[in-house]
Amino acid sequence: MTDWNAMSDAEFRKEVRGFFEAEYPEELRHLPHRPKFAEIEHWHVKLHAKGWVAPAWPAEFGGMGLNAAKLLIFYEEQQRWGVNRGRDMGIQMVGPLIIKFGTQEQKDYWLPRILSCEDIWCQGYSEPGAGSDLANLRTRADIEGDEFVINGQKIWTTMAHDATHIFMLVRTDPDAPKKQQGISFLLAPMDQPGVEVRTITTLSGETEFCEVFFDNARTPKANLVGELNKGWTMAKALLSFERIFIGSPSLAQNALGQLESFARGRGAFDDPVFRDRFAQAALDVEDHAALYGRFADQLKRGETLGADVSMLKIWVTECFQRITELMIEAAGPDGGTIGPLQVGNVNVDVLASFYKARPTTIYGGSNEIQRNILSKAVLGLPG
Amino acid sequence: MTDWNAMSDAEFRKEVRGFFEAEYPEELRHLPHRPKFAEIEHWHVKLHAKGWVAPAWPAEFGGMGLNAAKLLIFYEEQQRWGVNRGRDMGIQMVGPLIIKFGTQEQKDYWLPRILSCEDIWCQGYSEPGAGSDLANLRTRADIEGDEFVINGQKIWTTMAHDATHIFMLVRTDPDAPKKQQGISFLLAPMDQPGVEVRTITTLSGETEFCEVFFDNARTPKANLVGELNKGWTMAKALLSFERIFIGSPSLAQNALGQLESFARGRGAFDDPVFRDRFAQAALDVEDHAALYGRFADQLKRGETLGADVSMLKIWVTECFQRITELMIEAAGPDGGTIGPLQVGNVNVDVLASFYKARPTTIYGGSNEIQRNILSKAVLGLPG
Amino acid sequence: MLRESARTLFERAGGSGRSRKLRDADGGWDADMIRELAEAGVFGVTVPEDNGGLGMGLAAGGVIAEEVGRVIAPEPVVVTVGLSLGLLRRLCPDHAKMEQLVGGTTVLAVAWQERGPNGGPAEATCRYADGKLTGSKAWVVGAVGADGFLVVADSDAGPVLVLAEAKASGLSLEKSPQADGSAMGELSFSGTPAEQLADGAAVQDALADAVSDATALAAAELVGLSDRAFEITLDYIKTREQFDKPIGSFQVIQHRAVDLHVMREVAQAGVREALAQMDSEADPKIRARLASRAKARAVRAAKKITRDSIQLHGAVGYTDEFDIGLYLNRALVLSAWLGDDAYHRRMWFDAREEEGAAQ
Amino acid sequence: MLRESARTLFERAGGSGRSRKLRDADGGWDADMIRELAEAGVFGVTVPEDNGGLGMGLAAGGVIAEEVGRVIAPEPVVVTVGLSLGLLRRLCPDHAKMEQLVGGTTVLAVAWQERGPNGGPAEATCRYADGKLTGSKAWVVGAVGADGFLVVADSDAGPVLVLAEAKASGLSLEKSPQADGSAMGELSFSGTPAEQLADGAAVQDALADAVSDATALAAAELVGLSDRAFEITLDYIKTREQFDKPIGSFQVIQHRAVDLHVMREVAQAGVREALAQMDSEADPKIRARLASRAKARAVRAAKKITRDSIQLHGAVGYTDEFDIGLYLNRALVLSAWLGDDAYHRRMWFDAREEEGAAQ
Repeated sequence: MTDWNAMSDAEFRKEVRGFFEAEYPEELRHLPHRPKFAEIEHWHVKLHAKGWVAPAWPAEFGGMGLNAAKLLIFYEEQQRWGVNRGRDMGIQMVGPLIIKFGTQEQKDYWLPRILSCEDIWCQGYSEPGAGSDLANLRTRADIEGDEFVINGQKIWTTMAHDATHIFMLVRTDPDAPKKQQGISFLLAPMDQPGVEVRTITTLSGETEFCEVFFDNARTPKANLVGELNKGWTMAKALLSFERIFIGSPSLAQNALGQLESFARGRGAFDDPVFRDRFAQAALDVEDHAALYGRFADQLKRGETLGADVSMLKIWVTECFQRITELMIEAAGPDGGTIGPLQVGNVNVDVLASFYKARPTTIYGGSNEIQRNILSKAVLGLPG
Repeated sequence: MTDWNAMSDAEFRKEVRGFFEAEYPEELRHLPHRPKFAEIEHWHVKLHAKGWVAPAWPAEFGGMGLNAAKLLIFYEEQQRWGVNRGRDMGIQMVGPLIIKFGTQEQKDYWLPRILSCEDIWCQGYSEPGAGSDLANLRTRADIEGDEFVINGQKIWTTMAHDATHIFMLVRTDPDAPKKQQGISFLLAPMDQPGVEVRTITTLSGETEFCEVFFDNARTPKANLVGELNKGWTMAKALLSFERIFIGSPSLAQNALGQLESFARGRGAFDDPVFRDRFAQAALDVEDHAALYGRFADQLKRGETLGADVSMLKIWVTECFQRITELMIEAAGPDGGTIGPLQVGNVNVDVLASFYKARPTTIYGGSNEIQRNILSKAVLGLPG
Repeated sequence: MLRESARTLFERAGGSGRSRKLRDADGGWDADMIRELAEAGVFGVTVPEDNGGLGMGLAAGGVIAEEVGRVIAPEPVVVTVGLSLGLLRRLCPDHAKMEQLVGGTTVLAVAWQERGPNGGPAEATCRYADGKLTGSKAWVVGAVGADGFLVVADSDAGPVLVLAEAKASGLSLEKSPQADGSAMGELSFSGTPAEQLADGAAVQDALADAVSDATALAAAELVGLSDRAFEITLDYIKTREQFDKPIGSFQVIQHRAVDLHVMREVAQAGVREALAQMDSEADPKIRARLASRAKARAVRAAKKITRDSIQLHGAVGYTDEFDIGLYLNRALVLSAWLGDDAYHRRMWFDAREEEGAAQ
Repeated sequence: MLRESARTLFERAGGSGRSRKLRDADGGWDADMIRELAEAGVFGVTVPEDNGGLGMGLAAGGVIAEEVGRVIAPEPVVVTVGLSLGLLRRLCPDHAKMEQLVGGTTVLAVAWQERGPNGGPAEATCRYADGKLTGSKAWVVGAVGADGFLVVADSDAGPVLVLAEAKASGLSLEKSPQADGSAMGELSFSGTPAEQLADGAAVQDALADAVSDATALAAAELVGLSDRAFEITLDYIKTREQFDKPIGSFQVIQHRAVDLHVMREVAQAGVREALAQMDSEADPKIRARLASRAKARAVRAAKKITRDSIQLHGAVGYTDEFDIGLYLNRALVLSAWLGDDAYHRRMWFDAREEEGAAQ
C-alpha cells in the first residue's frame, strides 16, 4: 500500500493529476448537475480499483489515509479537472461517522459497502420546521423490541430518490430538557414500505432535492451509531473539514472563468463599466483565495480550524452570486434565456450558473446563521 | 394682514422667491456652517419686519399662518436660494410647543421674544446615555418651592453656546413604572451659575454641538409646558412636520449639483465608470424626489403623515453620503484635502460635504432606529 | 378605477395561480383572457378614442402593466400596448389591424433587432423588396402565439414597416425558452411575402417612440411584480418560525425587509412619475430618457427584491412549489428585455448630456 | 519578530495618542521617533545589507507599514521605504543620502506628478538644465519637514532624477492641509539648483517600480489602520449600552460587525499575498498589477470599515474626542494618495489584459 503522505506535495499532485487526466471520462467533466449513480458508475469502478474512493479514510479501512495537506491537493486537482465528486455522502459523512463512533461490527459491515457503492447514502438532517434551527427536529425514533420505529419527515434530502440508505438525526428522547439533547444518529434502509420519497422541483426545474416521509419505518437497533441521545454532539464533530470545503474558492473561480470567456466572446469587455465590475469580482475571488490559503495552511500544519472559518463560506458564496449576476448582465437581451448560449466555440449556460449560485447562501447553514456564529464565537459579541 | 393661503401656489412661490432674491444677503447664501446669531442678525431684522419669521405659526401669534402646501413652497424656495434657516429652534420647536400646550401667560410672554430673537433657543433632548434610546434620559428636575432644580447633562445640543434659553426633556418622576412616563417639558434660562456649556469638536474640527451641564440650575415652575410627567407624548406630537423635513431631497440635490460641476471641471465624466455611478446617484435622488412629492401631496391634502415617512430620511441620507463619497473619488489625489478645491471658476469643498453627510444617518433618530420603526409600525413585523 | 378593474379581472381569473398553470401547460397565454382584457379596454388604453381606444395615455397603461406584473400574467399586454399599437397608432392609425389589436382578436409581435456573429445585437440588415422580406430578426417577444409580425426592415426607399402573417411562406420561427416558461422568437425570412404599412424616417421615429413606450411599460410591469413579490415575502417571514419565533422578528430580517420596502416605494414613485412626464412630453429624446430612468430603476429594484426574497424564504424559496420563484424568473425575463439597468443608466446619462449640450 | 518590535516601539511611544498630539501640535512628525525607527532598521528594511539595510523585501516592509497604520503614525515610513529609498537603491545605491535615509538623519520627499489646468494630474513639464530646476510639482507627501526633494524632471538627456535641498534658492512650497492634520506640498522651482543623481530610461523604470512599492506599502498601512479601527469599534459596541443592553447585542449591529471583520481579514490576506508575490517578481508590469490589487482592496476595505465604524459609534464617533475619527481621516488621506480603489481596479484590469495579450 502506497504511503501517499511520504511523497512531496509536488509529486503527489502530479500523480493525482496524471490519473484524473488519463482516466476520468471526458463526458463527465464539469457536470452541470448532480448525477445519479448509474451515470457515473463506470468512473466509480475505476476509482474503486485504484483504491481512491475514500481519500480521507485511514488506510486500514480502505481509504488513502491522506493528511490534510495531501487531501487539499487531492480536492484541488479534482475540482481543477472537473471530476465529479460522485455520490459521496457515504464517503464524506457516514464513513467518518462510523469510523469515529461506530462499533467493530458496524465498521466491518458498512465500510466496504460504502467503498463499493453497494450502498448509496443520503443525509437526513433538515426538516420542514428545522432548517436554520436544526435542533428543532421532530422526526421520532421509538424503540420497539429490537427495532427503532421512525415517524416524521425529512426535507432537502439531496438525491434521496437514488439512495439505498439514509443516515439521519432523529429525536429519541422528546422529554429531554434542552432540544439539542435527546437526538440520536441512526442508519436506515430506504427500500421499505414505511419510507416514501418525493422529489422537490426547484425554481429552475431541477429535481436533486427530495422530501422523505417516514410512516412507521423500521431499522434494527444495531443501526444506532454512537450513544443514544448523543447525536447532536457527534453531528457537530463531523463538520470540521466540511466547513473549509464549503468555503473553497472553486465554485466562484469556475464561474469567473465562464464569465470571462462569455464576456470576451460577447464583447462585454468593450464596456468600461463592465470591466470595472468584472475586476471587482475577480479581485474578490483572488483575495478570497489568499484567505482560504491561510486556513488551508492551518489544516496542513495539523491545527484544528476555529469558527472563523465560516467567513470563507460567507464571502465566497456571495462572490459566486455576484459573478453569475454579471453573467446575466453580459448576456444582455439573452439574460432570461434557458440553456447554453453560444459564443464563438464556447457554450455558457448563464442561467444554470445563476440558479446554482442562489441556494449557496442558504444551504450548509445560511449566511445569516454563519454571521450569527461569527458574531458570537469569533467577535465575542453578547446576547 | 395678507391671507397667503388664498393665493395660487404659483403666485405665492413668485412672491417668496422675489423677496428672497431681492433681500437675502448674497454673502449668506448657501452658508456651509451653522451661523451664530450675530452673523445673520441683519437678515433676521429684515425677515422680522416683513413678518416672515414664523411661516408655520398661526397669524394670531405673529406667524404667516401657511397651510402645508404653502409651507412646502416656502421651504423649497428657501433651500433653492440657499437661505439660511437662521437660529430657528425657537420657531420650529418651542413656539409650536407653546402654541399647542402652553398657557395664555406663556404664549403672551415667550412668543414675541422668539419672533424677535430676543431669546435664542437650543434643544436639550439627547444625553450621554440617551441617544437612540431617548426615553432613557436621566437629567432630573425636582420641585423646590416655586422652582425646578435641574441636575444632569445634555449632549449634542446644537449651538447651545449661542443660546439664551434651552427647552428640554427632564425626568420629573424617577419612580414612574415605565421610563417613557415621568418625563416633562421644561424651559430654562442658560445665563445662570448652574448651567455650563462646553462645545464639542467634531472630527472635521467644527464646534456646532455642545454639552450642557446642569448643577442645581433653576427655572420657575411657570416654565413647565403642558402637564407634569406628560412630556414624552408631547415630544412625539411635535415630530410630524419634522419628519418630512428631515427627509427632504434638498441636501442630496445640492450635493449632486456640486458633484456635477466639480466632476465636469475635473474631467471625471470622461470616465464611463464614474458616469455610471453618477447616473445611479442622480437617479436615486430623482426617484427619491418623486417619493417625497407623494408625501408632500398628502400633507397638502391635509392628511397626517404616518410612520412610513421615515423611509424618506433613510433613503436620502444614504444617497447624500454616496454622493459625497463620489465627490472624494472625483477629487482623485486631492481627496484628502481640506478646504475648497478650485475647478475653473467654481470652488467645491469636497471634504466639507463629506463630513456634513456623515452624521445625517445618525441624528434625527439613527437610520437603524428608523428601520426598527418602519419594520414594526409599517410592515407590522413582530417582536 | 382602472387599477381596481384590472386587478379584479386578474384575480378572478386565478391570479398568479393561473399564470403558473399556463406555464406548466405550454408557456403560452390564454385567448379568453386576451378577449376579456380587450373588453376592459386594456389594449386600447393609449389609443385615441377616434381609433377605438380609451385615449388615456402612458401613465394609465402603466397602471395596467403594474397589475399584469403583480400576477405575472403571460399575456402580451406591454407588447401590444407599447410596441404593436405603439407603431400602428403612430404610423397607420386607420389600418384594419388597429381595431383587431384593440379588440383582442389578433396579436402581433414586433421584430426590429438582429443578432450579430458574436451573439449580441448588431446592425440590422433585413431587407424588404418587391413585397418580400429576406433576412432575420432576433429577440421577438410574443412571437409564439402571435398571428403576425410587424417587421422593421430596410428597403430601397429607406426604412419600412411591414406586416408578415405568422403562416406566411418562407418564414421560420426558432424558439428560445425563457426562465418564466415563455419563449422568445428568432425569425428567419426567405422571400416571405409582407404588406408594407409605412416607410421613411417616420418609421424610425415611431419605432423609437414605441420602444420608449414599451420600455416604460415594462418598467411598470416590474414595479407591480416587485410589489407583489415583496408582499408574498413579508407574509412569509411573519409566519415562518425558526428558533421558536417568526423569522420576521429577527432584526436582521426586519431591516432587510425595510430596505426592500423602501426600494419598492422609490421604484413605484419614480416609475410612475416618469410615465406621467412622458405623457406631457413630445420630444422623442426626452421621452427616451424618461423611459430609461424608469427601466433602470425598475430593473434594479426588481432584481434586488426578487433575489433577496428567495434568500428570505430560505430553502423553500428555491422550490417551484412556492410562488416567489415565479416572480424571480419573470423578473429575469423582463429585466433582460429592452435593456437592463446598466444599459439604461448609460442611455439616461447620454441623453441628459445631449440635452445639456443642446441648451 | 519584526511586527512585535515595531508594535512595541509605537505602543511604548504612546500609540495613537502620540499621533493625536502631533496632529494637535503642528501636523508634523517626531524627529526622535524617526531616529528610533531607524535604529530598529525600519527604513532600511528593503535595502540590501551591503548598503546598510536589512535586505528583507517588500513583505517585511508591509509588516512595518501595517504597524504604522495601526497607530496612524505620521512619520514618513512609506515615503522613505517605498519612494525615496525605492528610487535611490535602484538608481544610485552608493550615494551618501542612502546612509542618511537608512539612518534616519535625513528625510527626502519625492516629487514626480504635476497638476494640470483643470486641477487634476497632467503631463509633466518640469525641466532640468544647467544644474537648475524650473517648473512645478504637485501632491508631494512628506514635503513639509523633508530635508530635500528627489525630483523627476525632463532634461535634454531625457528624464533625470535630481536632488534639491529644501532650503535651495528659487524653491517655494505651498502647503495643502490634509484631513489627518498633515500637509501635502506643491513645489515651485525657478532656477533652483539641484544635483543630478541619475538619467535615462532607468529613471522612469525605477520610478515606476518605486511607485509600485509605495502603493503596495500604503495598502499595507491601510490594512493595519483598518484592523485597529475595527478593534476600537468592536470594543465600543461591546460596552456602549442603549435600551438597557450593549448595542453589540443587536443582531443588525452584529452582522455589520461580522461583515467588517470579514472584509478586514480578506484585505489582510489579499494585501499580504500581493506583497509576498511582488518580492518574487522582477517584471515591473506584473509588480504594478500586484500593487494595484493590494491598493484596490485596501482602500475599499478601509473606506467601508472606517465609515461604518463612525456609524456604529453613533454620535460620539463624529466627535474629535474619540479616536475613531482619526482613523477615518487618515484613511481619507491614504486612500487618495497614489490612487484610490476605482483607479487601481482599472490599472489592475488593464495590466491583466496586457499580460493576457502578451501570452
